[in-house]
Amino acid sequence: MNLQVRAGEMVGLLGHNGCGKSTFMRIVATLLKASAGDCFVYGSNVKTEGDAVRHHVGFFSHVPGLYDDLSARENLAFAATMLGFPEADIDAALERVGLTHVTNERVRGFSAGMQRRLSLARLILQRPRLLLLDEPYNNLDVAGIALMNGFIRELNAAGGAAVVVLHDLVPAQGVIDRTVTIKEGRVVVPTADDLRHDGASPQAITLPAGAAGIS
Amino acid sequence: MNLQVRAGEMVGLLGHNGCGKSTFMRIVATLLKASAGDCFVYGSNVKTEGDAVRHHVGFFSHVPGLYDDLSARENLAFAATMLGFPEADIDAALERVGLTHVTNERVRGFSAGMQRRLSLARLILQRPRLLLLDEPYNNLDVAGIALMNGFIRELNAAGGAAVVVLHDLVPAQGVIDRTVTIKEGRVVVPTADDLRHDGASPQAITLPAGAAGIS
Amino acid sequence: MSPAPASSFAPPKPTPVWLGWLTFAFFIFTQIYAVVTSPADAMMGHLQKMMYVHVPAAWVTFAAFGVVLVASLFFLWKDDERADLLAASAAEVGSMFCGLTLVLGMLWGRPTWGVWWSWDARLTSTLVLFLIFVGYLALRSFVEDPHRRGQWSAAVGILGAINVPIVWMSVKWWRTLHQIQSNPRGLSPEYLRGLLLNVAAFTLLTVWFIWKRYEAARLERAAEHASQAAALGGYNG
Amino acid sequence: MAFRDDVRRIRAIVWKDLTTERRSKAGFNSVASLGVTILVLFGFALGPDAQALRDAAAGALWLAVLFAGVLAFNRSYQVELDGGALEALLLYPGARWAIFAGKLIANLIFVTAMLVIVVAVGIVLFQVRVPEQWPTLLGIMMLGVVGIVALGTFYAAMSSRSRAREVLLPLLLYPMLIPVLLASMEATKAFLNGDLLNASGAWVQMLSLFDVIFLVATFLAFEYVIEV
Amino acid sequence: MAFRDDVRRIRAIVWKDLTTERRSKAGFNSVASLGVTILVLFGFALGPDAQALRDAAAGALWLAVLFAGVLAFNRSYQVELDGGALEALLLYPGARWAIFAGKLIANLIFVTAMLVIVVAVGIVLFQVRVPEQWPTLLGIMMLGVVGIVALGTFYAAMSSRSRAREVLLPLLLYPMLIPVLLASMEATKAFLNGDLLNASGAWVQMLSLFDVIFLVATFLAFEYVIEV
Ligand code: HEM
Ligand SMILES: Nc1ncnc2c1ncn2[C@@H]1O[C@H](COP(=O)(O)OP(=O)(O)OP(=O)(O)O)[C@@H](O)[C@H]1O
Ligand SMILES: Nc1ncnc2c1ncn2[C@@H]1O[C@H](COP(=O)(O)OP(=O)(O)OP(=O)(O)O)[C@@H](O)[C@H]1O
Ligand SMILES: [Mg+2]
Ligand SMILES: [Mg+2]
Repeated sequence: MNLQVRAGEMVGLLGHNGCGKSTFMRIVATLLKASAGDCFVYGSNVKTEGDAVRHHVGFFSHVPGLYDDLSARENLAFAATMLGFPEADIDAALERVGLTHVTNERVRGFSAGMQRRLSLARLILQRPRLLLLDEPYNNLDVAGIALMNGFIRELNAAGGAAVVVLHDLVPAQGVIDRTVTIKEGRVVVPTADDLRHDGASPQAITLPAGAAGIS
Repeated sequence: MNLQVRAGEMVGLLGHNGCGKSTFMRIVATLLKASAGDCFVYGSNVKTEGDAVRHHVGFFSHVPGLYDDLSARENLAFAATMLGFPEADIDAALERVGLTHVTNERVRGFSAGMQRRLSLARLILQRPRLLLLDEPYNNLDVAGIALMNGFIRELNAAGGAAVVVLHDLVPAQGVIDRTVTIKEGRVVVPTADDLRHDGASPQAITLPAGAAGIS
Repeated sequence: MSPAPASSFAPPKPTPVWLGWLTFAFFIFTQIYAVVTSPADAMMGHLQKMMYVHVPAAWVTFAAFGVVLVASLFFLWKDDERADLLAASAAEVGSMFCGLTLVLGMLWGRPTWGVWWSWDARLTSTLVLFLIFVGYLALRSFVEDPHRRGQWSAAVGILGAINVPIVWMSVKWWRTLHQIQSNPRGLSPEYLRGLLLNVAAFTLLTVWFIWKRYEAARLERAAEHASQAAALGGYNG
Repeated sequence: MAFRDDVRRIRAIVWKDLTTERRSKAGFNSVASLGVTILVLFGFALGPDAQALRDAAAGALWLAVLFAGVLAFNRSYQVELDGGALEALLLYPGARWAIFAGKLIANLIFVTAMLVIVVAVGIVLFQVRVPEQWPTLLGIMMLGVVGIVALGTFYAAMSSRSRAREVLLPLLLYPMLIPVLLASMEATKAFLNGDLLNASGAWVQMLSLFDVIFLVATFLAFEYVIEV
Repeated sequence: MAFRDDVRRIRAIVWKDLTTERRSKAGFNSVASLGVTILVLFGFALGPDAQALRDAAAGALWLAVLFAGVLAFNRSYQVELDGGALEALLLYPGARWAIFAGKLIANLIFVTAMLVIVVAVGIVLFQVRVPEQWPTLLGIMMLGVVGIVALGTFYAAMSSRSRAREVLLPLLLYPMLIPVLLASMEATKAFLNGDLLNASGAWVQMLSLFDVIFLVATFLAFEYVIEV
């Protein structure tokens, strides 16, 4: 499975249920080890240089990854400390995702969409260079989708790359540069331009440093 | 909050994140007790006649409601016994949702979309007269969405009613008769025809038997 | 369909079964030989003959858990799945022999000490060792992901193997009812010959069991790999 | 008619619970091993004195069964909570007490099997002399098991849906079970000391009484704790 | 520099763990109450004989701390698993041992607080004479707590992420902890009997040895068990 993403490029990842999209994202995020093949993020191998990769990657998964018993603000403050970023931006991030009215409320009572928004706020704090979004529009209302798209465009403008898992292209219109489809464990290329196919060893590909390369 | 759904009618329920859509659905499904207001399903009060209501209602929630250690087939067999339906239809249901290749595999390894499909198969077995779908298109690929819509249309033709929580109307095109929006705890009516507003007591409404009434 | 991920997981060629029968025959022979040649003990009488099963069983237990230790360390170091499977096989066989040691020891203890069990250091530490590896096997069965399973059980296996020297030394560190290690030279030759032969037979048996389990485990893993690949391959598998 | 349906449902739940338990490899094996491990811990805590061990044997046996059993009770609802299966279970039409009956029976089978193993090991480890009428003893022990399982299954239904269920269940259950435990321990102890049903008779009566109370109360109250 | 970052991360994790523990209504309170309840159960199991109680006091205290502590260890990762927080935690850059250190410290604080309560109650319930040098006794007990918490926090990292974590954690932990428990019990017992560090000396040495082994081994191995 070969896929190369350039800096500043937003790639949509399609594929039918159970084809391995989430698994793929988790491998790139260093949360799973691929049994074969290599994957490089800005020149670092996800298998062996996990820590370097984690400096670049922001992952928005199926699950919110929040602490139910901390408030929205405390959750972000914890994330900021762990990421090594100043806590100053927290209120701005909360405002941006429209959660100021529940800043000090515990996440336990949040609805599915509110939790997704808070996860988004964490990504906003982090401003990763490679964004991995797994069905990011689930549970988000129209305003939420607009927020998400705004954030993606912003990162894009700053030269970040993104891979977005999607089933429905409509909400992502205007932010996705191109789409690829996973089929039977391979990338099927709708637009063949950007991809180097490596017939001999389809599981391994090395990419130039400076780009987010995923093979 | 007033909402009345007629037999054979499919209503889409919209509303921003956290406005109470899931809560509303769980109340109708007898999984939560409303603190105020009444709700009738085919003439039975959800608060006091839970068992009667449960005979009519099929609920497709955010979570799949499956046993990870049973196979797809065993899950459906259990559901069939509990529902009091013959087990004969199981294979047909599995085939319909495209899971024949994993009939005897444990649900534990299923992807998000495959689990949603299996939940759908359970609804297909049940053929409820009132269908409650909470963001049913989440995790489903294009084929899965088509399956879901086909099932809704079929129930519709058989005179069943449905309430569908949605954020995105596109996948539901052609199956939803009308939409209502929840805003600040009230139903905002896009097309006022079908709704009886009861200004004096906005939380209580009694509906004619024979229809799926939800107030 | 993606190609089979790790070619190292072509299932191994099965070892011929007659090797197993040979091992087993040797074991029967050494048992009979030892029982026939050794005279009745002055104190224990013919009960002494329990030694020919109890003591070798205990020793191969230690050896098997030693294999667990080495294979686990190797797995963490080289990340070679085969080492994990070897550790698992050795742990299974070791637990079996540990259980055998316990049961045989209890059967022996009843007539000689008058009790099935006593809370002395050798007996209890052996029981604890057994329980630790029961936990190890339970851990393996509760974890689905193979890589994770390998790393976790390696950690547990290494920590568990710490207890082998404790069992060994327990008779020295604490005063116990149980026999302390005897010097081979202190044992009269007619007992020693039978014992050593049986130790050899038990060792062969252990190697055979571990190897068979290992082969089976590799077949299981190859199947797991195949089904994983099929799952990632999608509907048409 | 409706009753036949309920019986079918109960059977389905028992089958489902025991199957998932069996499938979740080593589910039973590990709970039983844990029971044995706890017995060993008690042995260490009580020290090597044989008489002290024998005196405490009845108490240790019952506590080991209880501590390991609590895990089984929690597991039996955990299965329902993973992936929201409980929600689906509650949505099926039919009487809710059938759900309780199914879980109760499955847990009874489970805990009885564990009790047999724990008692067998305990007899060896604690150097207990097996009395002649051991079938009667097993019968008495079953009375204790019924009490523990009835209350355990019931409280697990509540605690499983709260956070911190691992803490909440024993916290609710242990104090409530003290009469049952005490009666079981005393009856067992009297019996092991060769009392031949004289001193243990009163305890057995007390045990039966508690069993009946607990069964009736939990069946009546289950509807309320499981709902909503 | 990097080390300073790690210290900051450790502090954040300790704060977060203790805060969620405090917030999750009655987290600490219920675990401590459970410890006391278990003590009471032991009291019943051992019967009313005062001397028997006193002899078994040290063992009962440690088992109560252990049985209640295990719940705390599992909870400390459960918090991470609800809603996939562990995934997020693992995605933060920085050394993974900092995560272990944070959880270890939080658990140490938690279990120590519980120990104090359990011991205080136990002294009353088991009619133990408090020795003059009780601060030394507390010090010895802390050694025991370190061993229990190090291994418990470590194994909980695994078991909490497997199915059947409630069963797996004690099954792995109890047998491995037996040397630590035995040493703690014996040292405590010797001390309570007014031994004044003579007989308990060897046990304290053994305890310290095990603490060091466990701490080193778990810190080294944590990277492997948390990864993936
Ligand atoms: C459950 C009860 C018992 C257990 C768990 C047990 C365990 C062990 C173990 C682990 C060893 C191997 C370690 C070593 O060689 O030092 C061993 C060796 C031995 N055991 Fe046992 N044992 C038990 C009962 C007995 C009894 C009842 C006897 C005889 C009266 C006995 C006699 C021996 C002898 C003679 C050795 C060989 C020691 C040597 O020469 O090195 N054991 N036992
Ligand atoms: N367990 C709970 N305890 C307290 N309040 C809750 C709980 N669950 C939800 N709420 C509150 O109820 C409100 C409605 O939540 P609900 O999940 O119904 O929203 P929703 O409309 O489904 O949103 P979404 O589109 O994000 O799924 C939210 O504001 C939330 O704060
Ligand atoms: N824990 C697991 N153990 C074994 N197999 C798994 C596991 N999780 C997923 N799989 C398998 O991996 C395949 C890919 O799953 P994945 O979740 O990546 O699919 P997906 O493309 O994200 O699907 P969806 O669109 O439904 O979310 C599935 O076929 C599934 O059977
Ligand atoms: Mg997915
Ligand atoms: Mg919702």
